[in-house]
Amino acid sequence: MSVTPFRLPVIAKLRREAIEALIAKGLRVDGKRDPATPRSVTVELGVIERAEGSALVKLGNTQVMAGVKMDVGAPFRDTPDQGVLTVHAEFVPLASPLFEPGPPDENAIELARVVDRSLREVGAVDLGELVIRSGEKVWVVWVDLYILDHGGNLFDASMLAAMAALLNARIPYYEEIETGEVVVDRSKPPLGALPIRRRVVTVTVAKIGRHLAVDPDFEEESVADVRLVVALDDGGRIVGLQKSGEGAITREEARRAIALARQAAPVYFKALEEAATSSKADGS
Amino acid sequence: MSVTPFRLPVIAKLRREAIEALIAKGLRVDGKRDPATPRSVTVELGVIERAEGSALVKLGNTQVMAGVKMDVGAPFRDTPDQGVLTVHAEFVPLASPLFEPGPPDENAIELARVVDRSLREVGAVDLGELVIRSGEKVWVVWVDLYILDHGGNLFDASMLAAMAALLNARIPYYEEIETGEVVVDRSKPPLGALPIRRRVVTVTVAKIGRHLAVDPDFEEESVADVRLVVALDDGGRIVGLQKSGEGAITREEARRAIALARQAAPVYFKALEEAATSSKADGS
Amino acid sequence: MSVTPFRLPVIAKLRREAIEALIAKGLRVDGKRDPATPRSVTVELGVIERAEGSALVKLGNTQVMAGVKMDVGAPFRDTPDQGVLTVHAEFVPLASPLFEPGPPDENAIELARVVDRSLREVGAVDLGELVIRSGEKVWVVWVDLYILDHGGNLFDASMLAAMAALLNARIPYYEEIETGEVVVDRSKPPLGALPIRRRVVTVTVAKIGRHLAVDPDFEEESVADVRLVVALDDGGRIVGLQKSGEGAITREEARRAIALARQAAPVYFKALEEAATSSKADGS
Amino acid sequence: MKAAHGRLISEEGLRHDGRRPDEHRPVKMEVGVLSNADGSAMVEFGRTKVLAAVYGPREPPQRFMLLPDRAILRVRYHMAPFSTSDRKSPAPSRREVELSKVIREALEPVVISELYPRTAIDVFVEVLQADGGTRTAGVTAASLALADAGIPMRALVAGVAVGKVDGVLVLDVDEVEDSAGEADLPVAGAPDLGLITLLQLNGVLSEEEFEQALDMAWRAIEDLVRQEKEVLRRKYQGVSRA
Amino acid sequence: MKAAHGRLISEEGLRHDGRRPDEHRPVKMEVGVLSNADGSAMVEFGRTKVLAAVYGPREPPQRFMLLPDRAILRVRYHMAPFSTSDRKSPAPSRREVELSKVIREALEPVVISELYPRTAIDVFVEVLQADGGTRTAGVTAASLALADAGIPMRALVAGVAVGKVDGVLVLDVDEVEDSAGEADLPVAGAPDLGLITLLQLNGVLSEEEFEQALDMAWRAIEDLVRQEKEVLRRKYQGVSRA
Amino acid sequence: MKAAHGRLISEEGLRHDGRRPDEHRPVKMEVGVLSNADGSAMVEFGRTKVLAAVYGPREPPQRFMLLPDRAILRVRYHMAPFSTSDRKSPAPSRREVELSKVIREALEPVVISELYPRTAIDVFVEVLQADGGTRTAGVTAASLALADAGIPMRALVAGVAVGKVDGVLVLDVDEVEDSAGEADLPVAGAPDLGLITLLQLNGVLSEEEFEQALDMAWRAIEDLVRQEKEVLRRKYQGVSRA
Repeated sequence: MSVTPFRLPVIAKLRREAIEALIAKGLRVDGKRDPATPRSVTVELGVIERAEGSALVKLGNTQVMAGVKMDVGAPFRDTPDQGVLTVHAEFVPLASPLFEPGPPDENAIELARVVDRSLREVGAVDLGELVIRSGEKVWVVWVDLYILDHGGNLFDASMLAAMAALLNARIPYYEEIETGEVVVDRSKPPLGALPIRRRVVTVTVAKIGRHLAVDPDFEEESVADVRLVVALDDGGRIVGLQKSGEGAITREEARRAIALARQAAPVYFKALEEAATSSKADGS
Repeated sequence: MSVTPFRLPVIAKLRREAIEALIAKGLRVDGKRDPATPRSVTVELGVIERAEGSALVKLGNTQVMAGVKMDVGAPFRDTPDQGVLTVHAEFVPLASPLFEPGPPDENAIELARVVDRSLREVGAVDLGELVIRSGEKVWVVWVDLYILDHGGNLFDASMLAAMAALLNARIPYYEEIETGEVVVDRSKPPLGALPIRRRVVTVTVAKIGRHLAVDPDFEEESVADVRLVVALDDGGRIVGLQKSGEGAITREEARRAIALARQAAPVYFKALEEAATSSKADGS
Repeated sequence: MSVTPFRLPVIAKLRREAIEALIAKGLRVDGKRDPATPRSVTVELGVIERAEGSALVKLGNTQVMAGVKMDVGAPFRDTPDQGVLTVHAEFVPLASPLFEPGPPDENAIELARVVDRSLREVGAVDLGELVIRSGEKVWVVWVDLYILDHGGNLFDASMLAAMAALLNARIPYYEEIETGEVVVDRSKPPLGALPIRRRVVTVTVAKIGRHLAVDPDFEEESVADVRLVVALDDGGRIVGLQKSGEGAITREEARRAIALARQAAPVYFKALEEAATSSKADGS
Repeated sequence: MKAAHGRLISEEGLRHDGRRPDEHRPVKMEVGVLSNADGSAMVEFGRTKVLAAVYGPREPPQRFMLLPDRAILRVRYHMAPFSTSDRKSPAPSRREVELSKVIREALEPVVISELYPRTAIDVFVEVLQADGGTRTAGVTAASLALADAGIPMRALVAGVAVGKVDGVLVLDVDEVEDSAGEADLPVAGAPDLGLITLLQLNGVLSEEEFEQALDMAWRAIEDLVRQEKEVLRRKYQGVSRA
Repeated sequence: MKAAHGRLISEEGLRHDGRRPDEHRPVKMEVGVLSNADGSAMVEFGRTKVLAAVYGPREPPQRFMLLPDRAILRVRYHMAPFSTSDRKSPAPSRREVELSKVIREALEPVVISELYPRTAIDVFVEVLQADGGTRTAGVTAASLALADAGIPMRALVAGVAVGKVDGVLVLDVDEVEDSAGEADLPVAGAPDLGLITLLQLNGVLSEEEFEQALDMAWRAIEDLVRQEKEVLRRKYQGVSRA
Repeated sequence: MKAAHGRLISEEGLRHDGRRPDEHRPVKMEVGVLSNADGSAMVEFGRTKVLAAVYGPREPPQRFMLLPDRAILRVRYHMAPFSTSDRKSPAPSRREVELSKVIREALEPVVISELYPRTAIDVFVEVLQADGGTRTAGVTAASLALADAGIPMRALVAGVAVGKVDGVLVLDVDEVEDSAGEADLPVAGAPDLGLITLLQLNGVLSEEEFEQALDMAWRAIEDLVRQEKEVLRRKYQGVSRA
C-alpha cells in the first residue's frame, strides 16, 4: 500500500518561497549554479576490489555506491538466450535520518526499477553476450545500489553509479567441469569487460512552484511539487520517463523539462567518460 | 496466535434483540425469508476468460469471485499418482471496512482450508486423472477465492464459487518437448473439462440466541453466537463440519443444524446446475 | 537491529545489593551453593521417541528440551564430504513472560550460534561420517532447542540438551532406490548412534558487581553486568568463548572466569555421563 | 479422500495397536509442570505429548487489542520442530493458524473473561510429540493449565477425535489411523454444561455414523474431564495440606 | 530492449486485433458495484478488468500516519492470482509496489485532501483480468470510485497507454503489443485542469514521437473523462429521480 | 572444526600476504565522511572496509522503546550485497543479527547513555568490503563515529581479531586465514579503562595460547585507539583553527 508521506522534513514556508524566488531568477540555493546545471559530480571506479565492478558517485552531498556481482544461473524461461540483469537499491539508514532499517520501501523499489528499465530498454548491456549455455546457464548480473548519503536527487546519482559500475565490471573466469556444472574462479584473471552497448543517464528535473530546475538538492527536492526523471542515452534519445511525486505537470512543462534534461545530460556523460578514461590510464 | 476479535462492528443491543425475535418467529431481518432459506443466489461462470475456470457468486450482498489456474508441477512425495489441488482465499480490502491489506489472516486461512477439505475428502476433483507422468509431472490446480464484497456468510458463497469455477475449468493444451519438459500452450484449444466426480456445497447455520438460521447476512452473523458450517455432497452425505465462532452448541442443536442444512442445500445445488446448464447452452 | 533491552524484569536495588553481598561471601541466593557450583542438574534422554534423538535438561528451574531430526540432503558446495549440522533455538512463549511468539530474536539466534560453534569447532559430531554419496547426498542433522522454562542460564542448559540429544540420536535406516534417490524408512531399526567424537559443555560465569559466579539463576542473571560463556571439551580444552551482555570485564576477570568454568564443568559432564549410562542400561 | 493403506481392523475387531474400537490410548495428565507460567499442564494421549501454559490476566503487548468489557484470549497452537516425522519448520503453518483459532474458540465459551476487562489471557499450546489427536489433547491441556492458573471457568473442557477406519468408528485416532481413515471427527466440550465447544469433521459420515461417533466422543470427553478434576483435586489437596 | 515477435501491424495498417492505431479497445465503466465500499467502480478496457473501491475519509489504523492539514491517501494496486497468464503469487510484487505509488501520485493532484485533515482516504485497485493497460484502467476506475464515494475532487482523471509497435504509435496497447513493442507510454491526466498526473515511458521514443504519442493519449483521456462524467451523471440522475 | 587448506605460514615465519605474525594490515581511519549523519567514520583494515554512522540522541520511532534513565543504543551491523565473494542477500542473516548484538554490547560500556534518558542513539555499521575482521573494524569505526557525533564516552574502543593458523598465533586475520585457521579470537576493548568489551572465541586454544593471543590483541587495540585519537585530534584541531 502506498501512503502519502507523513514523515517529511519540515521546510519553513519562508524558506520555500526563497528557494522558489531564486529559481525564478535563474539561481539556486547553493549560489553556484543555474537551473540547467547539475551540482559538481565525481565518479570513482573500482572502489570495491572484490566486486566484479564498482563505483562511488558524489553528486553534491549525495553519495551512492554501486557494486556489480556476477553469478552463473538459469535464464528466464522466455529469454533462453539472454543473461539476466537485476538492479536492487537499498536506502541504508546511515544515509539519512529519514531512512529506517528494513526491506526496500516504495521509494527504493521505484528507484531500482527506473534504473533497471533505463538500462534494459536501450540494451545498455548486451545480454545476448552473457549466455554460457543456451537455455541453461547464463550470467546473472546483480547491480546493487547503496545510498550512503542522501543529499537529494538519488535518481541521477544512482543511475550514474549503476552505469559506472557496469563500465567497470569484469567477467570472472569460469570453467565447465565434467559434471556440466560451471565453476567461477575469481583467483584467475577476469575474462574481460561486460559488453556495454550504450551509456544511459537520467536527468531529474524538479518543478518548484511554476519553475523547473535540474538536479535538485535535498532542500529543493523537499519543496518540489513533482519531479520528472528523464533517461537519455548517448545517442541523445529519450529512453525513459518517470513522473515522481504528488504534483502534476502540464504538457508544456513536460516539454521544457525534457529540453532542460538534454541540456544537463552532457555533464553526467562527461563524468562517466572521465572516470572510464582515468580508470584505463590506471590500467585497472 | 489467535486473538479474540477486538475490532468488531458494533450492533446495538436492541437491534440484536430484534433480530433474535424475528428468527424466533420464523422470520429474517431482510423480511423475505425463513430460517431454512438462503438469500437469493446467482452463479456466473467464465467471468475471467484468461483463467482456466472462473465464477462470480452473489449471495445476497456478498460477492465472491473464484479463479482456477493450472500449472504443471511435481506431485507430493506420498501421492505420486495424484494431481495437486490448492485452495487459497484473500479477503481483499475493497470487500469490507474490516479487511486490511496483508497476508491472509486466520479467517481467510480457515475459510480456504474448510473449502479445501470439503472438496478433497469427497474426491470432488478426480486428482488421479491429473497425472501427466507418474511421480514427476502432474497438474497443479490453484483455486483462488477472492472476496469482493462481504455481506455475510463467506463460507457458503466461497464454496459455491470454488465449485463453480472448477466446473467451468478447462485443462489447457500441453506438449512434452524433447528435453522431457512439459510446456503449456494456452493459445491452443483446451483439452477438456476437469474431471469433477462430486459436487459439494456448504450450508452455514448460525445460532442466534437459542435459534438457528441458515445463510446469515452480515448483521445476523455479527450477532450470532456461533456458526456450524455443514458440507454436503450431491449424494446427500455429510462430508465436512466446522464449528466457527466463540460460542458453543448442544448436541441437539448440532442435529437441528444439520437438518436445516439439508433443507437449504438444494438451493445452492440448483444455482450450480443452472449456471452449468446455461454455460453449456452458451457453448462456453 | 540490536536494541538495548527495554523490557526487563525490575529487580529492586536492595535485592540487587543483597545478591551481590551474598556472592561476595561465597554464597548464592538459593542458599545452597557457592560461586563455583551449578544448580542441581538432570538430563533425561529419549523423551521424544519419534525424534532421532532427544533430551530434557533441568538446571534449577530452567528446562530445555532438545530434539534431533535427520534428513537426507545436499552438502554445502565447499564441503562435499561432510554432513550438515544445524542448530536452531526457539524461545517459546510458554517459557517466560518475557518471550513473545514470533521468529527467533537476537538472544535465540546468539544462543543457537554459540551452541553450534561449540559443537562445530571441536568436531563434536564427525560430519565426515555422515556422507551418503560424496558431493550429493549427506545427512542433515537438525538440533532444535526448545526453551520450556526460563529460570536463568539458558546457554548451559541448552548446550547440555543439545549434546545429550546428539548422544541419544540414532541414524535412521535408509535405502537407495533405483532412481538414485535415498529414502529414509523409520519403521525399520535405526542404523546406529551418531559418530560423536567429543563432548562439549559450556559454563556460564556471571559478573555481578565485582564478583564472579557460575550458572546464574534468573534473578542473578537479571542483575549481572555481563556473562562469559566458556565452552570446554572433555579434553579440558577451551573450545569457545562468548561475552554476552552490556558490561565489560577486565583481563584478570576473564582469567578467573575461565578458571571457575573449569572448576564447574565436571558437574555437567557427570550429568551427561550418567544420562548416557542409564540410557544404555535401559537398552534405549 | 484418503486411500485405505491396508487393513487397520483385525479379524478380532481390534485396532493396529491392539485397542478396541472404543478404547482411548493411555492418558497422562500433570499440572504445574512449569515454574514461570501462571498455570501449566502436560497431557499425553499415547505418544502424543502436549504442553500448555497460561499467562494472565495481564496487559497485552499491544494496547489496541484491549476490550472494555472482557479479557481477550490469545491462543497459540504450535508444533515443536522435532514433534513430527519430518522436521517441521518453526514458522507457523496454515494448519497451525487454523488450529490456534479452533482451540481458542473451544476455550472461549468456558473462560469467564468478563471478570478481567482490559486484560489478555494467553494460552500457549506446544505439541512436543505428534501422533494424532494433538488439537484435542491441546484443548485438554489448555483446560488444565487455565484451572492451574486460577482463571475462573464455567466448566472444564476436554477433547478427543473419533475416526472411521475400515468402516469402523474408533475412538482417539492415532496418526496411522488418521492418515488411512475415511473420516476424522475431533470434538471438544464441557460435559458439565452439555456444550460442544469444538466440532470439526474431515471426511464422510452418514447421519447415523455421525450420531454414534458423537456419542463415543462424548463418553470419552466426560471421562477425560473426570480425570482433569482428579488431577486438579490431587494438586489442590496437596497444596491445602502443605 | 524488447524483441519484435513478428508483424503486429498488417499491410492495411491494422493491429493484431483489427484495431486502427488510434483506436481504443471497447470501454466499459460501471459505478456503485459494491455494497460495503463508500464508492466503487469497474472499468474494462477490452479484456482488462479492474475493480476499484474507496473507503473514507476515515481514521487510519495506525494513528501516527495522520497529517494535521490534510487527509492522507492510501492506495493499493493489486493483481488477483487468476488475472495473469501464469498464476500470480498474492504477495505484492515490486511492480505492484511501484504501481501503487504511481497511481497514488496520479490521484493526489485531484483529491481535495485539505478538507479532511487527520483522516485517511483509502483506494483499493484490484486487477481481475490483466491484458495490458492495467495501471491506466486502474487510475480511471479509482477516479470513478472516488467520485462515487463523494470525495471532493478538483477534476476527474483517466489514463491510457500509448505504445510503439513495428514503428507505429498505437493507442491503448494490450499485452501482446506491450510485450512485443518498442515503447510503452502510460499517461494519466485531468483534462479539465490541463494537468498530466501520471507519466512514464518504458522504451525509446524520438522527441517527435513523444509529442505525437502524448497527443494521442490526451485525446483518449479527454474521451475517457467524458465517459466517466456520463456514467456518473446517469447514476446521479437515477438517484435524484428515485 | 576447520581443515587446514595448505601452509599459511612460510618457512621464514611469514604469512600468506607477507606479514609477520604480529603485524596488522595497513589501517586507514577517516571521520566525518558523511554529511547527513551526526557522526561518521570509515575504517579500513587492509581490504576490509567498514563505514559507520551515528544518529542521535534522538527520539526512537517506536516510543515504547524508551528507557526512563538512559538512552537506548540501537546498533545494526549489515553487509553490502557486493561486499562478499558471492553476492550477499540484503535480508539480515543470523550472523548479522548476532554481530549487531555483539557490537552493541561492545559499545554499551563506553557510551555515557545516562546523559540522554528517553532517547535513542543509533549506530549503523555497513561493511562495504569484507576480508576478515569486519566486526572488529566495525567496533573501531563505531567508536570514531560516536566521538565524531559528540556523544560523550568514557573511553574510545577498538577491536582486532587474533587467529591461529598452522599452529601460529597471528594478528588481524584476513578471510583466507580465518577460513583455514584453527581458531579466531575477536577482541575489542577500551585500553584507557582496562576493559574488554567484546570477546569471542571460535576454535580451540590452550590456556597459554589464549593468554598470548589476548596479549597480542591488547597491544594492537592500544595502538588502534592511539590512531583513533590522532584522527580525531586532527579533525578537532582543523575545526578549531577554522
